This record gives sequence, C-alpha cells and structure tokens, in this order.
Amino acid sequence: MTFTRRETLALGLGAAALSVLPIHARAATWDELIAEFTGGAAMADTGITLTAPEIAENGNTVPIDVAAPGATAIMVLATGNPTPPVATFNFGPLAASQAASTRIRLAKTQDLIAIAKLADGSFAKAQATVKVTIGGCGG
Amino acid sequence: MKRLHMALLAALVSASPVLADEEAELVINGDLHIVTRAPAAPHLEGHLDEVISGWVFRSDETQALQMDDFDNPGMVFVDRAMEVWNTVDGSEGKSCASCHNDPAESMKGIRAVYPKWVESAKEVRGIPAQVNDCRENRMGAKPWKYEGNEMAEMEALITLQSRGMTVDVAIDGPAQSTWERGKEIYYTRYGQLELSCANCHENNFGNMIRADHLSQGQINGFPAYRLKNTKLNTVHDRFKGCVRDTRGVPFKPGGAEFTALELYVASRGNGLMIEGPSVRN
Amino acid sequence: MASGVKPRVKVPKTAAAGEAVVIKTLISHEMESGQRKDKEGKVIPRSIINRFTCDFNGQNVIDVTLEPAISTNPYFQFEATVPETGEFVFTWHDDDGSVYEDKQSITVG
Amino acid sequence: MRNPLTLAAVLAALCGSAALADGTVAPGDVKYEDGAVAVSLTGTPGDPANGPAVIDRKGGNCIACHQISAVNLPFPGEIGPPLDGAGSRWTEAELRGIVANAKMMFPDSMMPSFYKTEGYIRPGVAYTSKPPEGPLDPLLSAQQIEDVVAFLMTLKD
Repeated sequence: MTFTRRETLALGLGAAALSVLPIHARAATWDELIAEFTGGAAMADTGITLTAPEIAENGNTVPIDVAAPGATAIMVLATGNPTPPVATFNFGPLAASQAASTRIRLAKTQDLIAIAKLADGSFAKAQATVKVTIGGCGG
Repeated sequence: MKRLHMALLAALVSASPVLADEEAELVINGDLHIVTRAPAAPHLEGHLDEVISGWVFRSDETQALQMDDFDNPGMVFVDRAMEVWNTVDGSEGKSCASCHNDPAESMKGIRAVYPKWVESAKEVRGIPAQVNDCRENRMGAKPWKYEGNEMAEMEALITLQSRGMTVDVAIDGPAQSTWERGKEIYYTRYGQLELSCANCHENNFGNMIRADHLSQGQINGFPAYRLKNTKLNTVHDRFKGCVRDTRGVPFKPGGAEFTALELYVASRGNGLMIEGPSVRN
Repeated sequence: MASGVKPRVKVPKTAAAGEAVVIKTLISHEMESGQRKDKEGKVIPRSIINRFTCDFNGQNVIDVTLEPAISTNPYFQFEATVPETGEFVFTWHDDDGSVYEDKQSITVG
Repeated sequence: MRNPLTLAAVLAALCGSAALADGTVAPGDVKYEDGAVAVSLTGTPGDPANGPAVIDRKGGNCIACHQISAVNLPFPGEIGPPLDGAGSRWTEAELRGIVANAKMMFPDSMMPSFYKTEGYIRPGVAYTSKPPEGPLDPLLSAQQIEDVVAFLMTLKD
C-alpha cells in the first residue's frame, strides 16, 4: 500500500509524543561527533570494515557496507559533507550479523569514517576515500 | 567479490575515472538474461557496427543496481503505478484494469514496438500519448503531464511487461517520414554549443566527457531511474536535458519532434532488449 | 512530502529455526536534506526519514538513525536471526511525525 | 539575470558589428586565415594566470573534453586531444583561432565555438532552455580567450 498523509498521521500519533529534536541541533564537526560517540576513547583500527567504491559514479547514490562483528552500534560520518553525520546503526538481539548496507550522498571527493562501539565497550574505526565524479556537461 | 574485482581493476587502469566492466553480462534476478550487445540494424550501416546498451557503460555499482529487482529503486515506482492501474479515475468510472485487465497479459510486447504508427490517429505515437488517449477518451480523466511522475511510472509498468523482449520498431511504411524527421534531428547540431546527438553518442561513445562515460544513447532501458535525479525519467525527459545541455531550447516533451527522435533512436536499438525500468547515472 | 510514500520489503517466506535471513528494505521518499535551495534562492526545509527500525516478535533486529546524507528512497540491507515463526515489523519515522509501517510473516518449519 | 542581458543587448545595439569602443574585436569581425587569428582580440596581452579559471567548468569547461596536466583538475575528459605541449605544436595565432572558432580549421570538429554569437540552431540562454531575448553573448569574452591562449602558449613539450 501507499501511505497518504491521513493514514500515517494515525500511526504517527504515538511517535509524535516521543518525537525529539534532531540530535545534533547545531552543526558539529566530524571530530566532535567522534568524541561524542566514543567519549574520547582510543579506537582500534581492526574489528570493523567499511566498504565503499573507490570512485562513485554519482555522489547522490553511493552504496556502502559496514560490518563489525560483535558491535552494538556503528556510526558513519562523511567528513567532507556540509553536515558530516550519515547514519548510526544500532544492532538488536536478533541481528544475525552486525553489518548493514545502505546508499548515501557525498557532496564531493572525501573520506568516510565508520566507528563501531563493540560489546566490551571499546571502539574501532575504519576509513575509506571515495572520489566523487564531476559531470561533463556544464549545466 | 564484485567489489574486490573492481578494486583490482582500479589499480590496473587508473587512467579511467569510472570503471565500467564492459565484459559484464546483465542477468536480472539471477535468471533473466539480457542481450546488451547486438549487431547494428542494416539502416545503421556506415554509422555503427554494434549496438550496445547503456548498462554496459555504467560503473560496477550502478550496473549491480539493475541486476536485482529489489536493489533497483525504479521498481518501487512500478509498484505505485500498479496501484494506479487498478484505481478508477475519471467520469466513466473506469480504471486501466477495467479494459486491460492484467498488464502482464495485455501490455506484453507493447514497449518493444513503440513508438509506432497508430492508424486510428494517423500519426506515430509513443506510449505516453496512448496512455493519455485512454485517459481522456475512454476514462474521461484528465491527461497526465508528459514529464510528470505518474506518466513515467505508468510507462515503466507497461515497459516492464516487455522486459527481455527484443526491440523491433518499424521504420518503414507509414512511419517512414517520421523516422526520417527523427534522423534529421539526431544529426542536427543544436544550441550554442552546437552539439548533435551523434557528436556524443555515435562518434564518442566509450570516451569520457569529464567523468561521464558516454554511451550510445540507447533508449531500450527507459524509463530509467537516474541516480542524478533519483526518479524515473521518460525518454523525452532525457532528450530535453540533453538539448538543454547544448545551451539550446528543447522541443516540447510529448510533441512531434521528440516523438520522431524517439522513433529514430529506438530504431538504433533494434536488436537490443527492453530493459526498463533500468538504472542509469 | 508524506503523501505517496511507499515501502518495499524483501523477506524470505520460510526459514529454518535460528537461521540468518537477509532482509532488504526500500521506501520512496525525497529525503529533502535541508541543504538545497529553490529557484528563488530560499532553503528548502529539511524533510527526511530520521529513523528506521526492524523488530521480530517484539525483539529488535536493527534500529537506524538516518541523517540527511542518506540517499533519496532510503535502502537498507541487513541480516536477522529467525528463532521461530513470527512477524517482522518495519517502521520508518518521518520528520513530520508520520510513521510508515510494514509487516512480513515468516514461517519456521 | 535580466540586467546583464539587457546591458549586453544595448551594448551590441550601440556598437553594431563593428569593433567595440574599447578596441575589442567583435565576434563577427574576427579575421580567420586558414583558421588562425593573427590579431589579438583585445589588444591587451593575455594573462596566463587566468587560464586555469577559464579552463574549469565555470569558464569554458575545456577540461570536460581535454586533459591538461598543468591544471590540477580531476577527471579530465578525452573527447579532444590532450593539451599538454599545445604551445609547442601551435602558434599563438592558430590557438586563438581554434579557441575562437575551431570549425574554421576543422569543419567537423565537435568543439564549441567560443567567440561566436550567430548561426546557431535553437540557441538558448546558457542552460535555462529559454530562447534569448536579444543577441547572445559569446561563450567566452575576448579577454578570456586572450588569457587562455596565453596560458596554452606556456604548455611546452
């Protein structure tokens, strides 16, 4: 089915009561966001993988995969976007793997960062550079 | 594995910005084999030897999006069109389904032969013109805009019923003069940049224009979900964008000129297969 | 942009007890980033899906916070453990307060 | 957007097709000899430092089709020949002619004519899809052409 405004309002009532302001009310820098996520803890460079194309054909739709066995959460940041946050994946008890794929927007060529919060409270970080292409037509 | 393969290739061929695996084979949902390269039709003699689907020119990631109907974002809009298909609209109390039942039966093969000469209308028409004819004259409903989402989505639903069928538009008989007009438009250099379709898509396919990998401009994949604007685009939408990019004034979508050009460009793809809704950059 | 929103979910119909199944979801949504400007140069207000969840028989599989950097028509793929016959519930939370929901049953046999 | 256009229209009307008041050669008055243009379009020497800006997307977008190693722009195109060493292969007059109107030397060239304002089919105002209300501006100004030619002359083998 396709949702219309009227149908979804009813569904949304419960959530509306809980709805909160955006978490990052002000534009935080990517390193501030990391500090907030990790509490300043050191990050291992193993235990997490971030897969992204080396060259993205179109910055509007860049497929990425993250995986960190045993993680409770993975945060993804795009360091070169006007607002760096991309997504945070929280894994529940029925997650069969601590891994997910999605499609993201990248404003320009930049580094992506993924940070996993592992079950023992430690953190791990992975990084990937994605070159975003530039179209030929001037328009 | 696909990713790994890409990384290896990238290391080897660093000169090429976006890597299309030109040997890749398009198999949709693991079982629908699509012909993406075919010998050119006789009318292309002296112009092209082989016709190649636009899918071949896209990056590995973009190619992958079209290989699974769940990964293809265009399919959610086909779902939406299926609801519209079954929804009564207009003064006659009819839906598309009232007359055409299941599109899987009634629309099978349509896209492979369009645009075509419609005897009752005494003109060559694309699918959108036929959809609007139905809406206005049979359903008593308002026609859709040629560039609106409803039209692109309905055309995608109709197109899907011909997916995997070989493009075979007629260029002779009553369609011939329209086809000739389309050919003339194809080779005309429009706009302040003085670019014809042929400049990019006949003479330079395979080359990079900045980071864009130029294709042959085949339209067997339309309507196409474009990463650029993240929606389904009709052929005329695409023509309009290209003419604009020549710093030119496009013809009217749905009008006689773009319909003629659509017939001509479709005929350049005779021998390829219908892929729509495809995924393109 | 809360009208015409349409979710798609791909879940196997059956699984073995304790099996890991691959789930794919996509929902049609503009994901207006709040960064773009209209023709008059005014910023188009942000309007995105900000949260996606998947639960099975009341237990959580994944709970995702989405930011404007998620592409139009948000797509997710992940794996869930299916301990018994039951129902997956998927929710997408819109900035405007709307919640879109889809449910898919799976049989363990 | 309306004002500069109107201004250009007024200027063009005042000046007709003759040389502009400041000594600039109007697009219709450029003299091509075997595709080359011997005389500076402005009488003012080109500034090679402005070359890279003219080559970029917001300028003449040369980089869409040509590789130019000296400008550090990613993803150069490959439609036209690389311009490395252009200053050794061509004279200044030839480069001026090619940039101003490459079709004078190469009739079938895909390259746009950067110093031309007439003879187009369905021209629009930039990328607006709208027909012009008055005369078109050339794709590059006379000084931009002098600047990019001066830059190209610095690209030696």
